[in-house]
Amino acid sequence: MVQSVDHAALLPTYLAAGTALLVLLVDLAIARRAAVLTVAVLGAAATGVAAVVIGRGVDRSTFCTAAGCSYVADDTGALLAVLFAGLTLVVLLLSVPALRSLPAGEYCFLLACAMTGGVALGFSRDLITLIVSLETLTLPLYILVGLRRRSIGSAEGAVTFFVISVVATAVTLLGAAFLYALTGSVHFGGLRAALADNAALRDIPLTAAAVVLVLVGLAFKVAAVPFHAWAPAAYDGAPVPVAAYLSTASKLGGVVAILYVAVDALRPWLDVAGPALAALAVLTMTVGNLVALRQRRMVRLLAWSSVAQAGYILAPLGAFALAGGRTDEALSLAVAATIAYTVFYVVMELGAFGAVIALRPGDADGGEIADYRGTARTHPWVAGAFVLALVGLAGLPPGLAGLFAKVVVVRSLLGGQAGWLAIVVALNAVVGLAYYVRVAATLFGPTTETEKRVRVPWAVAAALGAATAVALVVGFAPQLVLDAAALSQLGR
Amino acid sequence: MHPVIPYVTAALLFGLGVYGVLRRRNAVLLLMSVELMLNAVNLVLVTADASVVGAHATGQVFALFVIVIAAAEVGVGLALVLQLYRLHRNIAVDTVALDDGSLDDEPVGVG
Amino acid sequence: MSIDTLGPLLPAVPFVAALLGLLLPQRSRTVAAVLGIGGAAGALLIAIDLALRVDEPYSTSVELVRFGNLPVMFGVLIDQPTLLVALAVGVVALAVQVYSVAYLADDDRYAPYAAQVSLFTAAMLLVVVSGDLIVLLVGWEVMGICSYLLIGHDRRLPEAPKAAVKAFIVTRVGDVGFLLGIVVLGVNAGSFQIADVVGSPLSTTEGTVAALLLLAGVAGKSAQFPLHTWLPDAMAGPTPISALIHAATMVAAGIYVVARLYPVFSASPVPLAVLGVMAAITMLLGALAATAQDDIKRVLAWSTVSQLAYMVGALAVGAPGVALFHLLTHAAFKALLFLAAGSVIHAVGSNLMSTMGGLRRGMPVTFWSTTIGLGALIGLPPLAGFWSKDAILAAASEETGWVAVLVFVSGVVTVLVTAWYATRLWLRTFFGEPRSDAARHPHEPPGAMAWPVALLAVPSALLGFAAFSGGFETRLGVHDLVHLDASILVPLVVLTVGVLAAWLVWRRDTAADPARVLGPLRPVFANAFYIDNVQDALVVQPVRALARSVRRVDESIVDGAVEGTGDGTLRLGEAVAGVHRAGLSRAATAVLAGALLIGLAAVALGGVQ
Amino acid sequence: MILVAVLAIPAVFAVVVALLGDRIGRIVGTAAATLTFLTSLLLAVRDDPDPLPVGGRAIQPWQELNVPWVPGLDLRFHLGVDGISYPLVVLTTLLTLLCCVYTLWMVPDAGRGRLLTALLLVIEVGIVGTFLALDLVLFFVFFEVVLLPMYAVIAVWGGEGRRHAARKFVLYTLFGSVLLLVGVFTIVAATGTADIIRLTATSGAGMSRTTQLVAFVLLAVAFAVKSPLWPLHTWLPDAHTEAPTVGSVILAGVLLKMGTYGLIRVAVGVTPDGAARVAPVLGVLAVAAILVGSLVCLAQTALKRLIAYSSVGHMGFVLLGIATLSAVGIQAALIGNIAHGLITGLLFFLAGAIKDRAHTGDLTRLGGLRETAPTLAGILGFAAIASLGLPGLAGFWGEAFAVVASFQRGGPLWTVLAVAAAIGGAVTAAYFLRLLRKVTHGPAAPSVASMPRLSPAEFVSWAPLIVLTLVVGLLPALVLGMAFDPVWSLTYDGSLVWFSR
Amino acid sequence: MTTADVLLFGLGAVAVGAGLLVVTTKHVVRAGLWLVVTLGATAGLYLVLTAELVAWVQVLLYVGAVVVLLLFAVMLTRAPIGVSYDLDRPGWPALLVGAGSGLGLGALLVDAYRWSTVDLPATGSAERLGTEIFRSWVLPFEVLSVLLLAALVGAIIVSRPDIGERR
Repeated sequence: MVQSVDHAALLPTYLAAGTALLVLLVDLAIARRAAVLTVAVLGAAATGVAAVVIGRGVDRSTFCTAAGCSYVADDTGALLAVLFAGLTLVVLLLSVPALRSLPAGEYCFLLACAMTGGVALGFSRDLITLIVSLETLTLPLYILVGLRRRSIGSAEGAVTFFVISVVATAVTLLGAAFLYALTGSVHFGGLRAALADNAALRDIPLTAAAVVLVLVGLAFKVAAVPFHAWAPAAYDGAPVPVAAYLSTASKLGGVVAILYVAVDALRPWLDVAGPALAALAVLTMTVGNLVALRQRRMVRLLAWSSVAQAGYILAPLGAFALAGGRTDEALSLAVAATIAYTVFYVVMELGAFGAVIALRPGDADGGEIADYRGTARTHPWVAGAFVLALVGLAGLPPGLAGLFAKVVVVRSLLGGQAGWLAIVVALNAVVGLAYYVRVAATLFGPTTETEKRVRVPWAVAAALGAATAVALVVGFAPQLVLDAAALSQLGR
Repeated sequence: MHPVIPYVTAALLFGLGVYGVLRRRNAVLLLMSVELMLNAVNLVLVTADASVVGAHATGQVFALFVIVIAAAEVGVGLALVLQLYRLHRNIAVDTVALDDGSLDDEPVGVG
Repeated sequence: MSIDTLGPLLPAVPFVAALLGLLLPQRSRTVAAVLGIGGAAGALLIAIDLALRVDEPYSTSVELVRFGNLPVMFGVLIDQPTLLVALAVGVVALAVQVYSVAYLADDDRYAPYAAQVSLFTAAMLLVVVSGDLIVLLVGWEVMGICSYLLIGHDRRLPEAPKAAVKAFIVTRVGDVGFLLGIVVLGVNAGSFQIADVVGSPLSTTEGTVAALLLLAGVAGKSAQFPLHTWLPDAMAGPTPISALIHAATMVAAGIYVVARLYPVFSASPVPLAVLGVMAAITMLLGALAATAQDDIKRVLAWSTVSQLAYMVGALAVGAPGVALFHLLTHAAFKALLFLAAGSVIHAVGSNLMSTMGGLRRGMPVTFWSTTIGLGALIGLPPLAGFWSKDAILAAASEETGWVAVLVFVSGVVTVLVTAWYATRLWLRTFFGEPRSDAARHPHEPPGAMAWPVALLAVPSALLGFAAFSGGFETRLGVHDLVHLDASILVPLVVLTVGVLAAWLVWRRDTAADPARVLGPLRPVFANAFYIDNVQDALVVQPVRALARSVRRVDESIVDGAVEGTGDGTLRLGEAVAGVHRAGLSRAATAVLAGALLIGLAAVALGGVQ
Repeated sequence: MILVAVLAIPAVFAVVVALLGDRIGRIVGTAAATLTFLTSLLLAVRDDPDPLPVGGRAIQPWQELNVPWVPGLDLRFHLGVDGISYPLVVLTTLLTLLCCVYTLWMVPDAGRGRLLTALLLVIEVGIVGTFLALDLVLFFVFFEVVLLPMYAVIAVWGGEGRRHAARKFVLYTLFGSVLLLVGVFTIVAATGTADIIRLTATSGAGMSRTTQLVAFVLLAVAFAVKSPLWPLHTWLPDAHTEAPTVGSVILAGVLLKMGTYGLIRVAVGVTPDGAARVAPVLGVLAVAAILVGSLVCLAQTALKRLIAYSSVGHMGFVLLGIATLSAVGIQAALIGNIAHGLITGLLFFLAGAIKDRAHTGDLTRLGGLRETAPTLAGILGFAAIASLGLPGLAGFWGEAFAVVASFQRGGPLWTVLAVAAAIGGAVTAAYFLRLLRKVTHGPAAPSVASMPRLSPAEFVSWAPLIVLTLVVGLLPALVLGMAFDPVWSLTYDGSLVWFSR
Repeated sequence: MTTADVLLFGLGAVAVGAGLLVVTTKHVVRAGLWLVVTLGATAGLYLVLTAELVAWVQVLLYVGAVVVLLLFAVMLTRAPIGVSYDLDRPGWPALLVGAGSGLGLGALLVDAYRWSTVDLPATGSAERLGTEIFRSWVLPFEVLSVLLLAALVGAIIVSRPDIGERR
């Protein structure tokens, strides 16, 4: 029996994978940086456009069995595909200076592979596809992190990232295997049904262990404490655009995976996962912020800040899982808050990394924070964008996007009657501001030497401008993001 | 057939893998331990196929995919380990620093 | 102009003069003098006009502001005593303004000085006419600040700033009570209008509390024990200011307010008893302190303290009208004495009596004026002071109860002491051999200074006869001000004894200070029983120490907690960062151990459910 | 329309000024501030000149604007002005204007005057927005706007220890505002609306007593940090000491008022029941602030620090007034706010002028100012006297009637508080006179030997404050007349305490 | 106890025993060889559990490719052939966590399955598995091909620092 495949639904994934292959071919045929980059950028753009088109149409499902469908092209998936494609596009532009010393063709190819994984991830509705997609998103990044091949830091970062990732994958896989063993299903729908209907499973502690193992393994992806220690080393070792990708697209992937698994597949067991998620959220934001206070290197600081941000992202879900009345309404609120915060965060993080790239000469690494002293005088616009991104991450005006992001989270926490978690988030925001403001103040500090003004490549400027513009737009019209987040069918 | 036998075998293998990952300094040995863990996962999947009533061969499919993933990761991982060795002349994982970027020159104080 | 508008104009005229004066550049002396004198003269004219036209008490008011259910009205409540006091204020203020033109002839900060005197006058007039306690408080406090400014005016005296601060702070301490008293009355009555306050019934406790609280303010302003300490120090101000403060304004305000709110005080016995005791102590204290002073102005200052206590005594024995009578006569003769003392100081160039002597020949006008003033002070018939003091003693003797006895006895003793120190001042200043070069060639002051002195001698001498006019009695709201019976002999005898004693001591050695007979008591009196030092040790130093320790606590504990939180967070960050300064294997351990722990926890929790 | 203009003009011009050249930027900024000030005066025009009286706790804005912004967050762009907010709005626009004028001539050492002007305009947007917001979430957003520009003003143009002070300021006040955020959404979650008008009218119906209590405590802590209330005040002295003159003026003049205004409009307005239960604690702390503030001043040796601590004491009176929850007290708080804004603004201008000239703010090294700079000394004397609450000047009404309100509240606790507050008033006098004695009296110290004359900038920017201090002191109804009705209705015809019983 | 049980028990014991040696031996190369034994034993388990295809893939891919790769890596990093004492780190946490997870999972599994019995399904064929893959799991299969391609390209690019250098 040959199954009919809905190729239209698969279009974004096809385009993403096609981009990867095309990049490889173009690199073989032309071997020019510009050509490869153009193809990659166009491919990413095409993927995004296709995702928009698919998203606007009716929901399409394919690869369906009796247990459920593996691939559903609904609004959520389309939104995520657009995000992955957009992030890849911006990171490609940001990579222009870095590509002077990196193999451009392979670099773009790997990034396109990661994008393929991300796009597929957004549409996947079973554990196998999800894990395979997630691995496809992650594996190219090991290499990209290690791509500064003369740098020990790069190699160390790559090995750290790789080892922790493999271990975490093993943990996730074990959990998934147990879930399959217990329920006989890997589709989210099947899992949910089995977990909800089969009362016997409730009495087996193994089920709880399986649920936790899956989620814990995925928590590695978002760099939640205690699965976070790879992040600073990997971010700092990697070429800066790759760090940007790690902290945005890769983290988005982790969030999506956790959301899908927790909300869609393991919904009946969220009360078991709840305390774990809440504890992870608290630990993550606190440890991330505290360590970030003491950082000397720019990218490491951003890495730790992104650890802390992961805590805020996890908080609504943890709060929901904890709170008393777990109504569907509260869940969709929590999911929307998570997605909305992630979107706000991704935009601002991209802005911050974009500014770092713009302020550093050529393909240099992130450098020390002190190296940025006085850049407000030499590059007022870039510094302005940087400050906007930083205060956005801190959640204060004029970074309205960040402010609304915090508001979204706190609102969902209080709506879920998790006031204490809201207070923890609030206090963490104070600690967070301490280091964001330190960095911002450094930009305005006096220059120690008369530094030569680095020219900002147009691609980087465009990418940074786009990220900043988006941050401003969603800052003044956060409803756009909230509407998009509310489209999610998760938890309904 | 008592499924508990292969299941417990898998659990023990996974435990051994965990022990190895934590115990071994040598990156290659560490990778071997990871293989033990993944192997345990596969054993669970295959056993599940045999033990779950009315299952398709999904577990085996999953197991095949895991093997492929493991192979791909070992390939990439070894390449990275070799690169580290090339730069470092050493593949002891506990010499790979996690976070050395902390401030230590600035005095503690809110300012 | 209708009397409705004239009432508010009374304080308004000098106020406008003050405002304009403050805006003047420092060099414009003439304009400043015109403004100052004009303001005082305007106020005096309005007061005279009103005094002639107003027969019945009347009041006007407009709402200034409303706080919740409590309105604050700006308005005047004018009755006969009001106008008498206003007249006195006007006269003294005018005299002081005129006198100052000459006295401060070589002071480059005359302009602000004149404006401040105008403001002072305006404030006092506001206290006098105000029909609302809050507005009264405005005048009351503005007067305080003006006294502060004027006492601190003299830039050459190192003690001036300190004395100014002391004057304000001590009265301000009393004003805490005054404000609270007003609050008690106002909240009780639902209005701050004097008419409403006086008319609304108070429970005995509340009434007593309110009266005692107000008394604190009165004691501060009218320099009664134990808040009298600022007044002698206030002599650091220019002499005309001393005249102004001690005669018609400031110190009189306290007495006036008690008289105005008399129903509040007389409602229960406690406030009157407190008034009586306060009066007795202050009377003697002031008089005794005056015996040993060498500074001529300090003698007069202590005499003011003592004379004010007479007025308080009158209030204590239920004779507010008599108290106002003494207030008026005292205003006249004390203004005279201060201005005259100013002339003497002007001539000699020093405040100290030990540098004077034999001045009567060179300064006849001053001498005779001073003689009249001192006569009035000691109560020599028929000078003004005689009548008013006599009325007080008579009121005390007519009243029954221990308070009245106390007031009477201390009043009589004080007459003795007063006679003694007044004589001593008279003799030491104008008789005997000159004791300094300046004193050998004294000269009369310029006309602007001499004329006010001479003119003030008139009321000092004659104001007492007003007591014979029925109209005057009605205006003060009393009857039988004059008691020409045998009881007047007691003070007269005592007075004679005092004068003779001083004269006899002086005659033995005209160059020496008669105060020497005080023996070991002399330093005690000179230092006014060391009350200043006691206050310093009991209040000032503890407050300073408290302030220092509060500052320390605030900086090290309250702020320390804040800084500590910051530092602690950073240290915690450092510690947590330290945990991460390790090898890759620790990360792996963290992942797997974390997974294990969370798994165990979930299994345990899952088991519970 | 005018409501939007008051916010839009400074916001737009802040950006424009930042892009212009230095000198022209400052001029344009000052022009914008003038325009804003004039526009803000127009807020007094009422949309509905003769509204029907509405019973109960109604807020009746003179002008109102209500459009949705972010429905997903219950956030509406809801602005309105009434008798409680109008004086504060005008005070803000006035002080901003004066600071801009001052900056026109006097740029702090760090230079870049146009940026300073631009930041002042941004701060103005935040503060005015806070005073105008009638939506809880919008209020929070505006509340936050001020934070970073103020941080920048201190950190860039401040004195020696500016970075530490700026960090302390921003972190401490952020601590307050995040609690505000939690408090706001506690309310929104319980009631389903963020509309201050509706919440006030229903006295926060929908919240349980516990929720009201929790919400009020969160809001109160947030506002207490901003106000600041002892013992949450310690950011203030540092910030003031280090901030540039205009920064101190804005900080003391209007920024602190966001806290007290918030307490009145939001905390007391929306959670009256919680307020009634916490009020005694608030009252005790307010009086502690008065006493501690004034005692610390008595032992203080740095000029700007002393004025800063005096703010703690003065705001203590304001908070005491609010804590009484009565019409008398809240009116006292309102006029206390305005008076403190005028007087302390002036004091900081003066402190700045003295420090610029004498190059020291150490009281032990100053002295004899009236010998070398009589005008400056005279104005300093005026400001100090006004600040110590002399009747007849603006500062008196708030302080005296806070005492009245506390006494009126009755009971042993409030009576004791009234007495203690009055004593604090006496200590206030003591330290201000001590200040004057050290700075203006006595022989001229070497540091004040050569004092340049006052510049036109100084005259122009100080004169309005001096005049207003006097005018408000003589005619308090100017401020309170328009506030009477709103306060009366807010306190449920006189006192919320009666209401909650 | 059926034959299958005996086989499962025996092979499982071999796998675990060899696994223990993998993580404890002092010889790097021997660890690799013991890994072969474990993997082989597991393949045997798969066979018993009627998963021939998986078993053969395991033998081919794992034993054949992965282990060889690992041994190459051992040699390329110049690991000593004999006993080396610096292979391990002090390991209380390792022992605790390893034993905890192994025994803990074991306990959970024992608790879950007790001594339940199931009939082994009919011997599966590669054909059935193929059908399954190409009917239901085409998508992950294809994504996996992208993954493999990425791994291939990545491994090369990392191993050859000269590729893509600025020429």
